[in-house]
Amino acid sequence: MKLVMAIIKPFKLDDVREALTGLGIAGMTVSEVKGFGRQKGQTEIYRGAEYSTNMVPKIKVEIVCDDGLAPRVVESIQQAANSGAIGDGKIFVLDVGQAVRIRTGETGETAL
Amino acid sequence: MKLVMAIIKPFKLDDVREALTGLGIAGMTVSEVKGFGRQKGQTEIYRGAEYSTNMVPKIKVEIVCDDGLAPRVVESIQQAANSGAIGDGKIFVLDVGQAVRIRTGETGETAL
Amino acid sequence: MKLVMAIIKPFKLDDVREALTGLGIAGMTVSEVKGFGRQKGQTEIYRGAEYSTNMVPKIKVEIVCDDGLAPRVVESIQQAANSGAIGDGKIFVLDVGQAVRIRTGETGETAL
Amino acid sequence: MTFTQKLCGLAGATALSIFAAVPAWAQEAAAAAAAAPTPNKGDTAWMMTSTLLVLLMILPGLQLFYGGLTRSKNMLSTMTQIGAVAALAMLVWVMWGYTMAFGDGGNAIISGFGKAFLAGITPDSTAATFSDGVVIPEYVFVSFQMTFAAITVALVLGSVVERIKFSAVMVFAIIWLTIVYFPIAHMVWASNGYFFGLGALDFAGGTVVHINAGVSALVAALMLGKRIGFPKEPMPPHSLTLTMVGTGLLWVGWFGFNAGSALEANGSAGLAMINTFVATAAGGLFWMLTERLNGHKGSALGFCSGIVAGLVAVTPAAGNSGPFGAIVLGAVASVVCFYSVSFLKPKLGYDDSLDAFGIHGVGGIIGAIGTGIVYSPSLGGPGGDDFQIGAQLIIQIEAVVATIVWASIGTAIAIFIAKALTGLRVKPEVEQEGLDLGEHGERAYN
Amino acid sequence: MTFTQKLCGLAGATALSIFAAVPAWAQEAAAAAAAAPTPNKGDTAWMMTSTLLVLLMILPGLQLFYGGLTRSKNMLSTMTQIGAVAALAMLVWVMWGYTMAFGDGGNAIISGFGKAFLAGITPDSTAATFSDGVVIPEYVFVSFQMTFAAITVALVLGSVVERIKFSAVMVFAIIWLTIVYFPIAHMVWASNGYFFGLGALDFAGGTVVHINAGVSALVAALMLGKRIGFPKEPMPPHSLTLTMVGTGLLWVGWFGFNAGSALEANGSAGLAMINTFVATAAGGLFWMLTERLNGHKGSALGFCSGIVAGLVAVTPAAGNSGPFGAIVLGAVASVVCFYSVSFLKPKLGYDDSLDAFGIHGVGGIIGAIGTGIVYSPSLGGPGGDDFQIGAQLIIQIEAVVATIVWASIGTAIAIFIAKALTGLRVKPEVEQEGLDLGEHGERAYN
Amino acid sequence: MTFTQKLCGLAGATALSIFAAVPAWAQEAAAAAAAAPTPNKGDTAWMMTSTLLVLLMILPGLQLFYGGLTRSKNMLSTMTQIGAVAALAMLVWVMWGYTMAFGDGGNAIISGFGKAFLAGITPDSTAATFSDGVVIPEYVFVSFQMTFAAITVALVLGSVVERIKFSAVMVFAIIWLTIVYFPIAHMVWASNGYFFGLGALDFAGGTVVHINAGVSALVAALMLGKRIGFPKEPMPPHSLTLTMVGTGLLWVGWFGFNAGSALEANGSAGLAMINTFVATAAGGLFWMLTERLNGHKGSALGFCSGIVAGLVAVTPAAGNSGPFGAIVLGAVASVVCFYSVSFLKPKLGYDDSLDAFGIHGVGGIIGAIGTGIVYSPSLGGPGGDDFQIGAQLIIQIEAVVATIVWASIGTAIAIFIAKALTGLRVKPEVEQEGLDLGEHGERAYN
Ligand SMILES: Nc1ncnc2c1ncn2[C@@H]1O[C@H](COP(=O)(O)OP(=O)(O)O)[C@@H](O)[C@H]1O
Ligand SMILES: Nc1ncnc2c1ncn2[C@@H]1O[C@H](COP(=O)(O)OP(=O)(O)O)[C@@H](O)[C@H]1O
Ligand SMILES: Nc1ncnc2c1ncn2[C@@H]1O[C@H](COP(=O)(O)OP(=O)(O)O)[C@@H](O)[C@H]1O
Repeated sequence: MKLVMAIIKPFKLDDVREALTGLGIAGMTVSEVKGFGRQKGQTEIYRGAEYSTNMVPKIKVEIVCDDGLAPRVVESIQQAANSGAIGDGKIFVLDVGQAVRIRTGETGETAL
Repeated sequence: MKLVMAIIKPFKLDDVREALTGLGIAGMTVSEVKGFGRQKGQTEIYRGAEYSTNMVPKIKVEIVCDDGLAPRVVESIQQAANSGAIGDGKIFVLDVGQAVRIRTGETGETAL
Repeated sequence: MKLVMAIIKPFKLDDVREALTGLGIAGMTVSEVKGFGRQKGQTEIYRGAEYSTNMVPKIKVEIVCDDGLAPRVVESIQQAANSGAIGDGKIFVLDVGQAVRIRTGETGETAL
Repeated sequence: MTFTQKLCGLAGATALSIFAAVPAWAQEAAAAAAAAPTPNKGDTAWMMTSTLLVLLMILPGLQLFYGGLTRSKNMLSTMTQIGAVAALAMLVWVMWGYTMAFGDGGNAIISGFGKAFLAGITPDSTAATFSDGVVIPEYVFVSFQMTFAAITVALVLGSVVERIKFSAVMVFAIIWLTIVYFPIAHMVWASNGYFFGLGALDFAGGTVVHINAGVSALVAALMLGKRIGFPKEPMPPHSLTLTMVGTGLLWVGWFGFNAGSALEANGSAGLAMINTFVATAAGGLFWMLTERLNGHKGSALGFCSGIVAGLVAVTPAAGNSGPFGAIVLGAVASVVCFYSVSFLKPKLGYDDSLDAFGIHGVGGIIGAIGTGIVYSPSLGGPGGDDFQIGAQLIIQIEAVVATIVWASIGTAIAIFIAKALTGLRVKPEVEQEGLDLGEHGERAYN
Repeated sequence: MTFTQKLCGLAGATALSIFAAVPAWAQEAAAAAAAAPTPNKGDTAWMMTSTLLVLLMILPGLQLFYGGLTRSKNMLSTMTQIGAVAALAMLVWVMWGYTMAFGDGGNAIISGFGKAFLAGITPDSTAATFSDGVVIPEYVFVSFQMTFAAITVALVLGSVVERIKFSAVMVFAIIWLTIVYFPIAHMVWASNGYFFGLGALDFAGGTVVHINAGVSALVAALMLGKRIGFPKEPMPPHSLTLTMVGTGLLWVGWFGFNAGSALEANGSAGLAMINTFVATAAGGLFWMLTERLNGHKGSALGFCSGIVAGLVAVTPAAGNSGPFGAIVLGAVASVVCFYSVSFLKPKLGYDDSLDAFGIHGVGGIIGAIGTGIVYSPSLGGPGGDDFQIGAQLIIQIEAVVATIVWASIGTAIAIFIAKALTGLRVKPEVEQEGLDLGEHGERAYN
Repeated sequence: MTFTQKLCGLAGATALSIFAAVPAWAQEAAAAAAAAPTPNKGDTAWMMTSTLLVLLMILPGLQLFYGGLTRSKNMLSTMTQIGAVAALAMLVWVMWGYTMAFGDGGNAIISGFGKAFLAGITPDSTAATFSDGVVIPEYVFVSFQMTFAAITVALVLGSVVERIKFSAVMVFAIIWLTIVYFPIAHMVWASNGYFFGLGALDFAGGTVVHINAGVSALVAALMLGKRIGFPKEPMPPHSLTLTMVGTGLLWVGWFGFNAGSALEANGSAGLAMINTFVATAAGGLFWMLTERLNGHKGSALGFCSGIVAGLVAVTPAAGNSGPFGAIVLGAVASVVCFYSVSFLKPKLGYDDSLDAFGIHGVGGIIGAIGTGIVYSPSLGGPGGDDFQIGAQLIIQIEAVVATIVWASIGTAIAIFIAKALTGLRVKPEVEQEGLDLGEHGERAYN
């Protein structure tokens, strides 16, 4: 199985979720993160103190899926999250050794 | 070493922590996430605008442990986090190549 | 490619970011987490109810880099995040199978 | 002469009257210095307190009520627009607002310009109240009425936040106050005002403030267009906690509005006070009840919305109703506003971000018309024995319709000018990322 | 006749007296129209201000004080329960509450029903104050006392939030107000009331409001049971910031309570004011000090708790003490409440979520009894030269014990009925996930 | 005798005068009982309201304004320091503060000690106002002035939060109030006070409160040193939302300050009221405008800062200016404060955490000096026809300089003692982790 971890722009979350549901992905886990990269944050000024925040709010989406589906998951995300602007984010793929569904104890791909 | 990543219901965190401490696990890292899966969120209505949130608050627990302990960690979590209801969550296991304790620079399993 | 995942003390984030920028790392993803480990949290008392929080606020930094750079990334973080006190945190290294830049669709190390 | 003709006549007369009023300037300033009775210090104390209560409604009351309902990325923008527009209204008020609404002379539509820049007013000047020979210091009256102008223009913003430019808000405010608010305030409250002459009942500003703000908000929202993603994307309130705090402050402050409009610390203020308690309480509970009857849970936002609907409805009726008339008015307004916000708005599809029209507009109309009913002594109201519901209702409806027409046209003009000068709406990227960063360079929460 | 016998007699008499009072209805309404002195506008201004200050204590004061202490998943539930119960109390008050407590006639336990639905009250009606010939508009008095009823029932909720159903709260409130609050208010404050006749000192409602609410809260919490996970699971306040804001608003608003209870804008109100400043200041600082003496850090929540303890304690003493008596009272109450909350509660193991009993109940008892001491002129109090501490103390204790017994029994009945009608407590899943989503379908923060 | 000599003489005289004043004790207490005119209830109502408005400025106003600007890890610490120092100031005030500032007798620097522990004051005692024969209850006057002392010492904390120990704050407050605040209050406001005698204009405390607090804050910040990481590490406000709420409450409450300082509910209070509206509105808008002119976005924090700058500047001028003089004053102060905070502070490099000096100090100086100008009848001010700007300006500047010198020296002493007794500054680890956990053992948000 693969863990597909995507860092995307927050307002793209809905599109990504829809794209993945279209693929038959039944679950995912989402968290709020801050990204540092080519895209720079806005400059904030508080009473003369200027902060060029180089941290930009992003959403991290994590999906575990079976090996065969992974390339399509990556592709769907890449298309759905693409706005063509700097800071659209990255997708990383990692190997997952085991998966367990807590409720039933099922393991492997049936646990997803 | 393995990274055991568990997505659980928030109110189960205490039980999971206790179970793991029982196993001799000395550390873990916890974050707040939102889960999308079979369990649907409640419908929220704000002045007629209805949102069926399909995101449910979850807790992600990450534990790095040596290979031998991993199955028992998975098992303990599966038991402690189980409430028998949909949405109890998942456990994923990934391989970890290296671990370092920042304070001392120790590496490998002694760093855990 | 490697995913270097470091759990550090919040006030060390700036130092770590600077150290990594020095290495030529162009991006990273940061999230707020809580850590459980040797370092115990402060005891909080609310009207006689005493909570020894064993969760301490930490920052998780995730960097994906090519295999060759990984050891130096680990080393830089270890040095920058080190304060010599308990609770300085851990660095874990995982294998990454694939990376994609959403904006361009580039893959592999050029995506980083 | 039909009603429509009268209205056109009125509207047409304005341009003229604005200039006609100017020459009177010098003479009137002189007249203002005439001998006057001494203010009662109890009245003065109460009117100063009332003035501050209305300020509390704006900052931080309305800022929190509205701000809590927006998304966190627009929180500061919402609060700053409200605060800045209120500040601007205050400056405009002392320059040409007060004299247009309450200066001496003038005609049925606006007053003379003799008190522009508060000319001739001193700490010893007084303003009349509703009782013969009872006066309050004019500076206090100026301040009290100033807060009404400030909150009304701030209320309008409820329909346009999360996408309108800060600069557009400033331009809009200056024009809207001048061509919409000041004339309507004059017509309703000045002794030579048009509606006042007709005998329209509006104790504390149901038409001037709420119908006016609500209708203007609707027109502004329609001209501005929907927020990106509306209604598909969920836009839940970022902090109902703060909305609830704002609701509480609005309720507390509203007594300045309603009981303050008695202009004296007397039994009439006491009547306005008890009505403002019970109509509002009924409003809050009936909204929750209506939610239940529609198969939903009674909600916190429902409670808050009902509170405001009740407050809006009782505003024109505050001193013009008995307590049980007020309860009925609050309950009815709450139920109708519930339907307007929950069913009418989705159906019509306009994007009134925070329901300024759905609550202030609709609630205001119900209150204004209902006042013509609950005033009746047979329903426990303070009307005289010769009071006739039918005749009064016609007057009330005339005032309502005229206000709607006037506000709509004036708002259209004001938005049009604001668009020409500022572009009106922020860029899509700014809307996406939030107006806090895009318009003000800050985040509400770090 | 022993004290216990008297109590039983009192309690028994209620059922009877409620009915006995009804026939008097018609005649009294007529009598209310009798000629009366004119209200002083300064008094009227101050009493209207005081009324609003008490409203500010509830919304948003108590909502924030209590809400900040709950977990975020129950924030809206807490705020909505407080708000809705206050609204309900207002409606009940104008229907049958005012007449039961302050209507004409009646007996030592309740008044007659002649003013049900505020019958006969007009803007010209007046209510007496403590000075001969000094009156205030009756609508203002009705409003002022209305806010007392509203806040008292809201205070009770402090012990039951995070698990009680919204519907149960509504049912409980109606019954509790009717059988507990209105009679006690009558007994303490009406000129023919039982405790009033005894000569019990209670300037602003130490017994009526605080002991009453505190004891009722304890009984309700015991009947309702503990929150799931209490006391094992940590339940830290989700926002002490908001609790601190609520504390500030409570303090500000409490002057309406205390200085307003003078019913006039005079020196007695001034005395109540300074006492409410210094007793409270002492309360806040002494709680922190006691924490230090117990080896802890002086805490923000400790400061807030001490502020409220000081306010509670000075309530019956506000106009019945000199400033230094008040300081001592505030300090003592704060220290005792600290121990009650930090040691007594864990020992007894009941789950009074927000310490309504530990602070209002305990602080109220200390205040009520302490008032019998600090009233003494030898301690700087305003008592006459013939004042005897011993005799007064006995009266004070009698009033306290009677209130405790009455409130306990009445609360038990009210909770019992609420349980029968609504089930009282939310399902475990709802409690787990939070009452905001489960009871109201919303989240406080998005 | 040069001005510097005079100042030294003044300072030197204090030590002496403190003791010299003591013997007068007994006689004065007796004199206080003399027959006095009856207070007008309207004045009393207004002064009680004003007192509460100033309390509202502190809790929760200043707590939120300051607290929102700190980082979340120091939120409770900031709020608790403000709250506790205010409470402490109240206790000190009734013990020896009131008598030092406003007791009978004494000299140009402090009053006699005859009213220590409020000796001789009863509900019937009265205090004089500015009008002959008009009095208010002395307890009300004591309370009103008490809130001024409380807020002034709380304002000073703005420059030292996020690093000063709670215990140090307590020690500092006691000493600072005694050697800095009480004498300056006496000199400015007591009829035998030094600046009062000179004819310095300070309607509501520009020197006593704002210059005093601002300068003391600067000295304290310099002695305490910078926060770890300042200015490299970004320290953005954790909740501008709360700062905005605090701003609103400060504005509302400030009317107690300014219009309350008329001591009567009259036209002069009305003038102070309108000035406090318009100067503030101008302040808020001009700060945003200046930001725009400097190439930045108009910001929410800028609006809030401008509001406070306007309020500070209009404080001494409230009843001493016409509305348009006030507008100019507010606008000028706002612009100058913008530069002081945005350019001067970074240049000089001191760490005034929340800009207590940059806004209260600088704005206060502009207000105090500007009052000497806008008082002129030629500019619409209430000065008599014989008013001479030049002469008045010299007096104003003398008062400003003297206040600066006095406050600086006194603060240095107070901080020095606080350091000796408590160590002054928290440990670096505590500063790193936040004072909420380190000093109070709590978190603001869970
Ligand atoms: N090497 C990296 N490791 C982990 N996360 C990264 C890395 N590089 C970028 N990111 C994440 O991806 C986001 C987008 O990257 P950025 O360089 O701004 O734009 P783009 O992906 O369009 O080139 C960053 O904000 C960060 O969260
Ligand atoms: N394929 C997946 N990848 C990542 N996280 C998942 C995946 N499927 C489920 N999850 C996480 O597990 C949680 C529980 O899953 P859900 O389908 O609701 O119930 P259950 O685990 O009982 O079948 C989800 O809320 C989500 O956070
Ligand atoms: N086995 C583990 N798996 C995942 N995270 C861990 C593990 N052990 C420690 N951590 C993380 O590292 C942080 C620091 O660990 P701790 O034991 O407190 O100190 P130190 O690293 O100095 O030995 C913890 O707060 C936790 O977030």
